[in-house]
Amino acid sequence: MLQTSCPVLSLTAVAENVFLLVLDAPEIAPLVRPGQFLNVRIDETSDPLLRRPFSVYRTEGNRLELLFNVVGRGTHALAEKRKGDRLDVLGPLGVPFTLDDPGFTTAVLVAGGLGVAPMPITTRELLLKGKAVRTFLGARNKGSLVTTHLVQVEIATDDGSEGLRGTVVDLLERAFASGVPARPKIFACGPHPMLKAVAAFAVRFDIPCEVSMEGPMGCGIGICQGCPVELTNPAKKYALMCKDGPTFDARTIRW
Amino acid sequence: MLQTSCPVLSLTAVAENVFLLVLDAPEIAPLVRPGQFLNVRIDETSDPLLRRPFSVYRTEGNRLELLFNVVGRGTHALAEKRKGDRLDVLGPLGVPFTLDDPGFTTAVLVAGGLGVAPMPITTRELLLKGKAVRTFLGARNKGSLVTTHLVQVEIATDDGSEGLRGTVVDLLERAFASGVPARPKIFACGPHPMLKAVAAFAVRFDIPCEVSMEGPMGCGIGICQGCPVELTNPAKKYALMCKDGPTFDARTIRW
Amino acid sequence: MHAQSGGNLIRTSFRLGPVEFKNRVLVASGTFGYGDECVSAVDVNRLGGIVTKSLSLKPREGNPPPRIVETTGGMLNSIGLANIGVHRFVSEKLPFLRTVDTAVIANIAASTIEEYCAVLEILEGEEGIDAYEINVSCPNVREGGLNFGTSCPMTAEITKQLRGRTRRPLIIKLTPNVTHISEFARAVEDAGADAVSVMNTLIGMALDVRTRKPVLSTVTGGLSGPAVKPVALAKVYETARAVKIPVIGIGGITNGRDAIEFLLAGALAIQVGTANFVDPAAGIKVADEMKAYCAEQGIADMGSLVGALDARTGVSVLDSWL
Amino acid sequence: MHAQSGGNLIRTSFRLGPVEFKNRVLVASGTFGYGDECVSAVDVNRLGGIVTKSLSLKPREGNPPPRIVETTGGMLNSIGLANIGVHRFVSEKLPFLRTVDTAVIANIAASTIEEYCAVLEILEGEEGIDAYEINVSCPNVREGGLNFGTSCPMTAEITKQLRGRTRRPLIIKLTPNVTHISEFARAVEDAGADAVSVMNTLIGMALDVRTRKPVLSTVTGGLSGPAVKPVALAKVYETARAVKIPVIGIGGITNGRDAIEFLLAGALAIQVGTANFVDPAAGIKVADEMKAYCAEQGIADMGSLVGALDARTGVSVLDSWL
Ligand SMILES: Cc1cc2nc3c(=O)[nH]c(=O)nc-3n(C[C@H](O)[C@H](O)[C@H](O)COP(=O)(O)OP(=O)(O)OC[C@H]3O[C@@H](n4cnc5c(N)ncnc54)[C@H](O)[C@@H]3O)c2cc1C
Ligand SMILES: Cc1cc2nc3c(=O)[nH]c(=O)nc-3n(C[C@H](O)[C@H](O)[C@H](O)COP(=O)(O)OP(=O)(O)OC[C@H]3O[C@@H](n4cnc5c(N)ncnc54)[C@H](O)[C@@H]3O)c2cc1C
Ligand SMILES: Cc1cc2nc3c(=O)[nH]c(=O)nc-3n(C[C@H](O)[C@H](O)[C@H](O)COP(=O)(O)O)c2cc1C
Ligand SMILES: Cc1cc2nc3c(=O)[nH]c(=O)nc-3n(C[C@H](O)[C@H](O)[C@H](O)COP(=O)(O)O)c2cc1C
Ligand code: FES
Ligand code: FES
Repeated sequence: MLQTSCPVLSLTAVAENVFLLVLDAPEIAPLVRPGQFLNVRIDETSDPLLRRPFSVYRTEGNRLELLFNVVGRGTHALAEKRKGDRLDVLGPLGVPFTLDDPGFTTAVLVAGGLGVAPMPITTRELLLKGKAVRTFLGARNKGSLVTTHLVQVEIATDDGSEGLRGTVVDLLERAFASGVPARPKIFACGPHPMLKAVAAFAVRFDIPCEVSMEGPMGCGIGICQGCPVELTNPAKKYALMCKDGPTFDARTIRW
Repeated sequence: MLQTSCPVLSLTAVAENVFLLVLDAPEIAPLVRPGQFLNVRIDETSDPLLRRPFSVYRTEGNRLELLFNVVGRGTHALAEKRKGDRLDVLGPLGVPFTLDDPGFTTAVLVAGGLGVAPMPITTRELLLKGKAVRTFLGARNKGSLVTTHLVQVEIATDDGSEGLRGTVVDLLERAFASGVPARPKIFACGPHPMLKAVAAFAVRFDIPCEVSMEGPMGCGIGICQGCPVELTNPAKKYALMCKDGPTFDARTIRW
Repeated sequence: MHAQSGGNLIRTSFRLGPVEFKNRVLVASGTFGYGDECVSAVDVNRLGGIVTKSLSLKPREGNPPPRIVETTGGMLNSIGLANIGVHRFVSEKLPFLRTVDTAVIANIAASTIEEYCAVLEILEGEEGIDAYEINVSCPNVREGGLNFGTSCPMTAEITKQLRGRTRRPLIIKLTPNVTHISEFARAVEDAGADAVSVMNTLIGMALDVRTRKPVLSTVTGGLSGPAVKPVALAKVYETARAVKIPVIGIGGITNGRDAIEFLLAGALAIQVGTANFVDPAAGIKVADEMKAYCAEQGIADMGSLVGALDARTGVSVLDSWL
Repeated sequence: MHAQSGGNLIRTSFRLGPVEFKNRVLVASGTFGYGDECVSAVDVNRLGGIVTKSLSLKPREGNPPPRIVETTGGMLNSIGLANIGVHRFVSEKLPFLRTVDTAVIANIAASTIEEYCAVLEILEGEEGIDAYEINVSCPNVREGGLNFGTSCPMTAEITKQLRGRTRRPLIIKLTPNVTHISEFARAVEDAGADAVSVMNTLIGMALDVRTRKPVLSTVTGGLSGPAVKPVALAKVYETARAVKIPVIGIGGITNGRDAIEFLLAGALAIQVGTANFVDPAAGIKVADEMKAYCAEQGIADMGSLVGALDARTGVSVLDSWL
């Protein structure tokens, strides 16, 4: 984990309310593994006080890319940044997705909303490892979709403005109904109810599944105990989302 | 008193650490009288929480100009504003300088540091009223001087890099030693110790003197009682800087 | 009073004894003067009520400057109850307040119980006052300056004495600087109060490291503003569960969401304080945003939100291991 | 320890009984784990000391999520004292802590007096612990969950029992949620404490207006961060004037200026808490900025600042009319 001040290289709107932030981060970028996140200090004031966590979207050399949604005051202020502004970044943080696992040949990426954020960096790594990749995206509507740097993309939207009208789990059901990929493993990221549904789906099909979880964080580095995730393990009730996650084997989570 | 949201027309550095902020304020600008101030909300966050008061530097049609020094987090954030950003402004506030007073023919403007801020709008009004104007400016050094829109300017700097080496009161002493202007009245603005010295000077020469005071404000509009100025009046111990001032007859103040 | 919002009629009004308030947003004592200062910028008739600056028997000059200092997300004040005194209030301010179409609550401060009574009795003789709010966060000169409000018996005694002298609604404004605010609320309920206001300011302090002096002339002062909101909410919640009389919530409210939080925690109505300094129209905006929230949530009577907190866990305030 | 700063040698160290602290900045309990988590990002040897997460006799899982929520200028937490328990602390964390060149203070939490004693006795058998800090903001299971720290006799009794069991410096960490914190400080001073830490978190609450539920699973939680700094300073000031034992100042400290304010108000040393979450190196930055302040002001011994507040007015905390 490093702490560095990173200049903004660019900030662009890529979809409805979705921004791509590119930072120059020569120390951090090369270290990032797919599924890891950054904890970003929005500005020097005390409002907002705490850092905000964001998955890494992509890296390229020294470039560190984040994709974010404007939901509250932190992301609102982040969307006001301009080229040359500097951001204090902690990272890379957390446990990456387990992509090395020889037990699978097809990675099934499942993302709901901004859960798409960690998928491009994950896709690149999977392809480098010679895995097949299929991508299932769910979004509110066509305007909020971000499909770049992904492969084999299938889409579901709540309003049917693009792809299937329904949830990404409906999409998954349909796809698997017409044929389960060879030795699959699911990597999912999105809102909690979606992850829960994907986890249940994976159990039903007996497919290994890793999820990347979201929730409030205090520190992002394991010192505040503020981010418990409830486990099924009777001996250990909680894991820390920031340190033991954000990626977890879906079966270890009490949904 | 009005409350309006004013777009920034421009923000320019005009001296060391000194910025000129021009707002588009069609409702407020035409109402401003020399010596009045505005109470500006820096941004929508709670840090800083309170508004910041600034004298009006100049108006021109709908243009409202402020001159400010970066001293803390509020003015720091203000200096980051860009064209098109909007500021929530309360104004015009406070009691203006009494320029109508038939008892004087020469206005002696005395400003220390950013005390120069209300002088251009005051100068214009005085000239329109057919008064003679002499201006005495004190500053730390040449780099921090702002002399535009003023007339008959004499200068003192702490380090002697421009004009007299010394304080603006030294300058005043010298000027008056070589001849007191005809029927003068002093209008002074600057740090408290300087105003105190100017007030003493005015008493010594028996010249009418109005001062524009500075200090912490809560509301700027007379509802918090947070800005007392101690008076010599035995019947009324305090006046409110924001409502009864910021301009006061120097003899009414307990220095 | 019914307000049209998003196509729905939303009931915003409430009653306290005989008094009907048109909405649940009052402006807090000491943060809106006597109601006449903001007239040009704010339509006071759109407020639920105006609580006056604390009135004392004699005019009070207040404390020497500096009286205020900004802190992170809040401010400290030591105004020293600067006010024009009850007599000038009656002659100079009340005539205007009688003309406004909103409830007027006279806030009373004093340094002896007799003085509290004297101020109230003067106001009793006047029309145009809908209720009293009693500021007990005042030093008791008889007890070496010890704050009335931190002594439960004293607070109850003030209430009892004033109760015997008025039939107008009597609201006791409690200080948060005590271990169990609910004990004080119960004591004033027993002594006949019609409601409690929760809360006054927290004791705080700021120093100037350059001069090594306290920033405020009185060394400590009262902390208010968004920074204190979580404390105020917890105090309202504690109080509302302890008494049957209504609680008026105060502390750091700046928007409609904040206000709804207080209602859910058990407040019948709320007061907007420091936010008025940031925006003189804050009270009206809060009222509008509360209505918008109700419209959005399909709530027809805002009163249904009072105490409607869904405390899913059984854990109580005191069980929680902080 | 002398630090070179701006060409001057500045004495930053201080002693508490037998223990020498290299500077006046400690990291607060619960905000720096067990000292090993931040190692890669922070040189802990540059801190004056590390206060561990509160240790209980048995491991504690902590409260259900959500455990934290941001508030204006601060945060609420209800971690529930999640910790690995004193035994695993001794076997897994203490070996590392023995290798660091900074003071180690073990913070103890418990739900009975016996448990406080048991944890302390286990730690007494171990090298590498320089002092104890006792977290009395814990529910007392024997008294229906009433907080130990809000009962003066209980707080004194804990102190007395622990004092009889150790010669290491014993620091009692007081809760601010009481009317007069100085009474508690005097009581623990009389019971043999070597110092008091002021303060733990303020009780606060936040609600989600969409779900109408408390944000925290425990309904209320502890407020910390810059928002509480003015309250903490006032509590430190009140305490330092009431007792002779040293006061360690805690609450909202984020920079050197804040820390100096606490020293001037009477704190011998300070702890940095929530600021560590914003910047894991906050403690070190605070220490550096304190030195820079001393260099600028020509102060050779930082200790000369302790209590060096120039309270120009004679007005005391209680005289001030808020
Ligand atoms: C490991 C991790 C990775 C993340 N990656 C991304 C990402 O790549 N892109 C992205 O846009 N967002 C991501 N998030 C979510 C992001 O951190 C939140 O959207 C952000 O913190 C909201 O900040 P705010 O100040 O704008 O909102 P706030 O004003 O703090 O809150 C606004 C709303 O968002 C909710 N919220 C706040 N924090 C979170 C959170 N951490 N998770 C979920 N909801 C929250 C609040 O409950 C509230 O309803 C991630 C979160 C985690 C924990
Ligand atoms: C009626 C009036 C008119 C003013 N006109 C101008 C003007 O035209 N141009 C200009 O640059 N400034 C003017 N000021 C001062 C200006 O308001 C302050 O510089 C500003 O509020 C500081 O905000 P900040 O957040 O940057 O500083 P803060 O972080 O709040 O404080 C930084 C430092 O400035 C001091 N300070 C804070 N507020 C004031 C204040 N109101 N007066 C004096 N010192 C203060 C603090 O004590 C501290 O030492 C005026 C003040 C008043 C009362
Ligand atoms: C400048 C100022 C003056 C105040 N004066 C009084 C007063 O005279 N009487 C009183 O009962 N409360 C007074 N208060 C307390 C407020 O009414 C309110 O209880 C407190 O500020 C908390 O609310 P807030 O956070 O919304 O400001 C004052 C508060 C401020 C900030
Ligand atoms: C997330 C969190 C966990 C905490 N855990 C403990 C604890 O275990 N024991 C304790 O004595 N204090 C604990 N505290 C209180 C802090 O040590 C400190 O007293 C308080 O946060 C005020 O300081 P601050 O404003 O600098 O954070 C905790 C605080 C926070 C924010
Ligand atoms: S966010 Fe602090 S421990 Fe996970
Ligand atoms: S600043 Fe509020 S009364 Fe003057």
